[in-house]
Amino acid sequence: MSPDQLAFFILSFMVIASGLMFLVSKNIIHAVLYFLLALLATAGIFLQLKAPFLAATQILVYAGAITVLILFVVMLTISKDPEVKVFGQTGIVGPAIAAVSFFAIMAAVVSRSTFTPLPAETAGIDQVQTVAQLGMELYVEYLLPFEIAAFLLLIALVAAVYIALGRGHDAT
Amino acid sequence: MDRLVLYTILIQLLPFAAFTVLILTGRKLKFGPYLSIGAMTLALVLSIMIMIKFAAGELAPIDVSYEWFTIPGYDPISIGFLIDPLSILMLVIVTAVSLATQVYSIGYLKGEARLNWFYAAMSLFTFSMLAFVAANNFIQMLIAWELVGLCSYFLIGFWFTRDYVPPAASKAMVVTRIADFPMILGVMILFYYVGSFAYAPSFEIVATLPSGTITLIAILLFIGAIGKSAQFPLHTWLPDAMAGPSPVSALIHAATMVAAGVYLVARVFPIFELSTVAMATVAIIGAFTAFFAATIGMATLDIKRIVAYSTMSQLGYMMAALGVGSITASMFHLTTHAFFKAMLFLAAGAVIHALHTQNIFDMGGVRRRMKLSFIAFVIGALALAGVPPMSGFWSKDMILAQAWDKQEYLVFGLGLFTVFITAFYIFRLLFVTFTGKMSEIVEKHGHESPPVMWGPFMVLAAVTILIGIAGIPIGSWAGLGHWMGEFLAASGGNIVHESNIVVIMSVSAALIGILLSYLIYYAKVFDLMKLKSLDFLRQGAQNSWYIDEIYDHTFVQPTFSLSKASLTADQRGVDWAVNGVARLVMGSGMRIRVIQTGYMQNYATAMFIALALMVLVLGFAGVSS
Amino acid sequence: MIVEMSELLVSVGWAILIALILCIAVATVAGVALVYVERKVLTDLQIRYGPMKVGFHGMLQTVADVVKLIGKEDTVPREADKVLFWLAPIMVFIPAVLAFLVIPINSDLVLLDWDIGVYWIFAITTITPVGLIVAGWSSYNKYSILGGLRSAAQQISYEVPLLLSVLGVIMLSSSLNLSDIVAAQQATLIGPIHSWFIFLQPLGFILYLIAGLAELNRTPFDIPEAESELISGYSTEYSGMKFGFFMLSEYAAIVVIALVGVLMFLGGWDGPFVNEVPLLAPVWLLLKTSALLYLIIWIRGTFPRVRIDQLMNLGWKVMLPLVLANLMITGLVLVIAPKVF
Amino acid sequence: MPLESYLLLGAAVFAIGLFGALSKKSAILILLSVELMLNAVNINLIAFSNFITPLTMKGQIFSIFVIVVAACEVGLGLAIVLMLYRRRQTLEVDKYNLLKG
Repeated sequence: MSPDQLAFFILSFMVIASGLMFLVSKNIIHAVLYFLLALLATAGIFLQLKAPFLAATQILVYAGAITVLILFVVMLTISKDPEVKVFGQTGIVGPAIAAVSFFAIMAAVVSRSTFTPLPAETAGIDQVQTVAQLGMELYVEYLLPFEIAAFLLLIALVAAVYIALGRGHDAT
Repeated sequence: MDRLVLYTILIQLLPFAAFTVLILTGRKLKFGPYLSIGAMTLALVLSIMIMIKFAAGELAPIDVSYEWFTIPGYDPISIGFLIDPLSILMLVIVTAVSLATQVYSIGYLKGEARLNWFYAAMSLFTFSMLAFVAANNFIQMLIAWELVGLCSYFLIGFWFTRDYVPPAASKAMVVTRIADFPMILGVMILFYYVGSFAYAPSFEIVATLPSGTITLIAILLFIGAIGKSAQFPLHTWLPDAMAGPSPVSALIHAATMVAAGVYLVARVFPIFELSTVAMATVAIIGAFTAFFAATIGMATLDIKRIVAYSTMSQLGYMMAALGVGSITASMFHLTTHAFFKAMLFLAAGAVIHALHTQNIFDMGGVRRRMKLSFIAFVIGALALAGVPPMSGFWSKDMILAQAWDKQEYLVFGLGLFTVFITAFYIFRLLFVTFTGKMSEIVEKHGHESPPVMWGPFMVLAAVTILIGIAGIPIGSWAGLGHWMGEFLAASGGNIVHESNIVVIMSVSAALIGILLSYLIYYAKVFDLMKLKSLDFLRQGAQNSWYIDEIYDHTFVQPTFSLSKASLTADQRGVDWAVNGVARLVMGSGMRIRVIQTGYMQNYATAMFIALALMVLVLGFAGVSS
Repeated sequence: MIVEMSELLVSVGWAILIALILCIAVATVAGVALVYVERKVLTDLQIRYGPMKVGFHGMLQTVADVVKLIGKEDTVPREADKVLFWLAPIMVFIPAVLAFLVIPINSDLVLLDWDIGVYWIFAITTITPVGLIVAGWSSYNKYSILGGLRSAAQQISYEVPLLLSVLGVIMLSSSLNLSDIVAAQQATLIGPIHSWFIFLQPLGFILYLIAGLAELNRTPFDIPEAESELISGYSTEYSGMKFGFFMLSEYAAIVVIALVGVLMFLGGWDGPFVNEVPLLAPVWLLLKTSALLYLIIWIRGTFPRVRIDQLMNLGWKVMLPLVLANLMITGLVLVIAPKVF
Repeated sequence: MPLESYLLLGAAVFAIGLFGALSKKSAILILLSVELMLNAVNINLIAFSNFITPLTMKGQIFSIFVIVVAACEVGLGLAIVLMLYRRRQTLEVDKYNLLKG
């Protein structure tokens, strides 16, 4: 067993375990923190996949921004009676069937597929990619999508502010 | 483009332009009728110009085609014009009669709200008729043919608020449609063998076909002509079509549209010529219709219907003339008849317009109040009866001479007898209506119509007297030429050999008929009503020999019974099944409705499970294949 | 298999453990030292002595304080979410510790020579607000919740200008690695003046300092902890070593901000004779950092606290436009400069 | 580790997220479940990036865009959640069944 494998097992165990805990925990704050833990472990997976920039981004965006934002909203909307049922009226059987069958199908597909690197890129297998390379790729090859994504963010920002302000209708 | 073609297109487009403007402007256009009349005048002038040039020999017949679309393996379908003496003659007749009736209508339909629509339909009809006449292929001809029928429907139904009008209009449409179907079938068979719709190649290739096929095609085409020209046994719509305004009757149901059948047979005469059976059929049907309609005319009471039956009768003559092989005689009679019959209708219309009744026995002594109408009617009656020197005499005489010459004695005999009957019934009409004591209605309402009405029919009266010259058989009889025969020579017209015996026989038959009518209805020497033994004949004739009733019993009633049975089956069976299905769907819907819980999560769950199932199924399918 | 695995765990675990212990040690030492320094500087500014009893001039005072904190009773509110109450200090402490992973001491000595260097520091420190919110929430105390939310809001707001203010430096050095950034400042600009990025990015440095202060919840931006309003904010209910962890991580974070400021703007270990005597490098770094820390403490001693609305307005309406302008100008110059020179 | 194990991990995380999105009661947690699913996508993308296109790192580029979209989604989603809470004083999706047939 190599360190690589060990790290993968520990991290994926963390991801899945905290994911499951996220599903079952009764306390919404706990659920959010399990979610955060799952994402941080995922960041570890990214590190293992030689994507440190994305690992850092994962932490920055999910931990630094999204989780804090969600905690804010949870604090703002926390319900007066703490008796919160975890699962809705849909129950868990249907969703369980859906989720398990999805996983089974994916597992079947993955086990039947073979993956090989693109012929032109086999040379890069053992090479460590740098942030600079990623930056060049992003700002040269994918400049237009990048600009569009930036514009999308701007629109989302404005829209979120507008909706949250609740102007024009029953703002309480 | 040839100037002749240009003129022909112009003649057709003028009424069409009038129609377009009128239909687009609706009721707002104040001078709508004058627009239509103006267009028609121009068309008439152009037509006469062409005719004169043709007669003078400055122009030659022309047959042009402009490609429309192509069907692989066949000749291109084209828009084309066949301009020869036959079509030019028809162009003149159509435009002239149309102009006369349109002018007349200004007075006749004064104050009608939908006057512009009337003129639009008249213009469209004229355009369709001209297009029909000028066509050089069957497709164009069929389109125009149906358009003509459609306009007839519009115009008969002009007063559609009167309850007897819509059935009459529908009847005209339906009966002619029945005839059209075999005709289209004929055209299709012809196309199957020929591979082209154009007239000229068709005539060439038909000659090579077996005689049975030719006969079939000819008979099928002739059935169409029977319907349009109101020949026995598909004549029943024409008397009912008198429900339309009188100018419509004059233009469509006397002069032009009903002549379309005759024109069609004349146009495709090369096909008929190849089949003796077809020719005999045409001759017999024509002669019989002439006789048959005339017998009904003797007993009918309605002034317009009498004239309508006379129209049928005269159309029978034209058909018979074709059947015995003379385009000249047929077309000559068509020409003269168009003018004198249009005039008769217009004059009768003037009487009706004044008196608001159509029963001749309600009238009497109209002569004293409506002198001009009387004069016109006398001229028309003489022409119809075939008394020299009216045009009707010359043309009818030409037909009889042709039959005599071809030794078709059955046709000749029926024709000669019909001359007698015709003279009798038209003078019966004349005497009963215009002479004798004035009835109350005439006292009260009788007045001469305005100039805009009597002008047209007086002009037509003049033409009626003069037009006979065109066919005077001067060559053999008085030392001059057969103008009509020579003019139509380019279209297959022949020169009919006259014989003095025929003239003497026909004139005497006509005079005997007039004399008899005079004795009974003017001098009142004896009362026909007292002859009880003739009652069944009178009853039969007055009821059009029960043809409508026969049709009613053989076709209409069984159809109704079948329809009722179908209705029952539909309501009890099909509706039950359909409603049952609907109820089943609704019931199951009410039960299934509950799965629409309104929770997005439920829907999403169902979606994903379904997706998984689909993938599974597809996966197995993919593995097995 | 299990033996193999355990062996591996031991070997890998040791490496991680050593790194972590080193970080924790550095953070703890730095934190403890800074607390003492701050007290001394503040007392100096206020013209008094401050701690003098324990050790020379009270040098061991904070050590003694730590020992005291460890020994104190660890109270937990009855209604508190006990697990989270326990977890929150760690959640705040770990990011501060992990930030030290990528900070170089000289051109070769760094725990993790990583090409995302400075980005890692900013990424990992964003976990801190989560810890603060959790601390506030788990205390079951309305002041704590408000304090936690306020500090989180403040940190999130100022993270944007903070990150953007260092982007100018990153553009100039075209690297995220702190060693590379320091190396980029070695070039001579004019005569003896090295191209420290404080000369090239003066606005960037000022904005970095202001945003950093706000990020650290330091005076004049210490609203979340404002004793007079919120009774120390999120840490009200904390006592003993849990409180110690909050204090420790706070001061460790100050050290991190100062270190990064030095490395990015003030030439890092660059200084006279550093090339001749390599051992001087950490010394220069320490000196510069100390100077910056002194500045931060000095500010605390002299500036009054701002209001929360002033804070937010400053962040979004003044800082953000300024950093964006700075960034645009830097970009423009970078595009144009190669053509000019 | 082979690529397949990362793909399986991605599938597992996606399944967890899917289960959460389909079954959870709180609107916020449903939103988080969707984020988990996006995260699973990112795992796959980066794994592919590492194994299939190690030089051009296309998967990483794509996952950057996924993160952008996820951030947008959370921002808007939370704004909507706030608005819903203001209107109905609850975030339990069981109370939002206006689509009921």
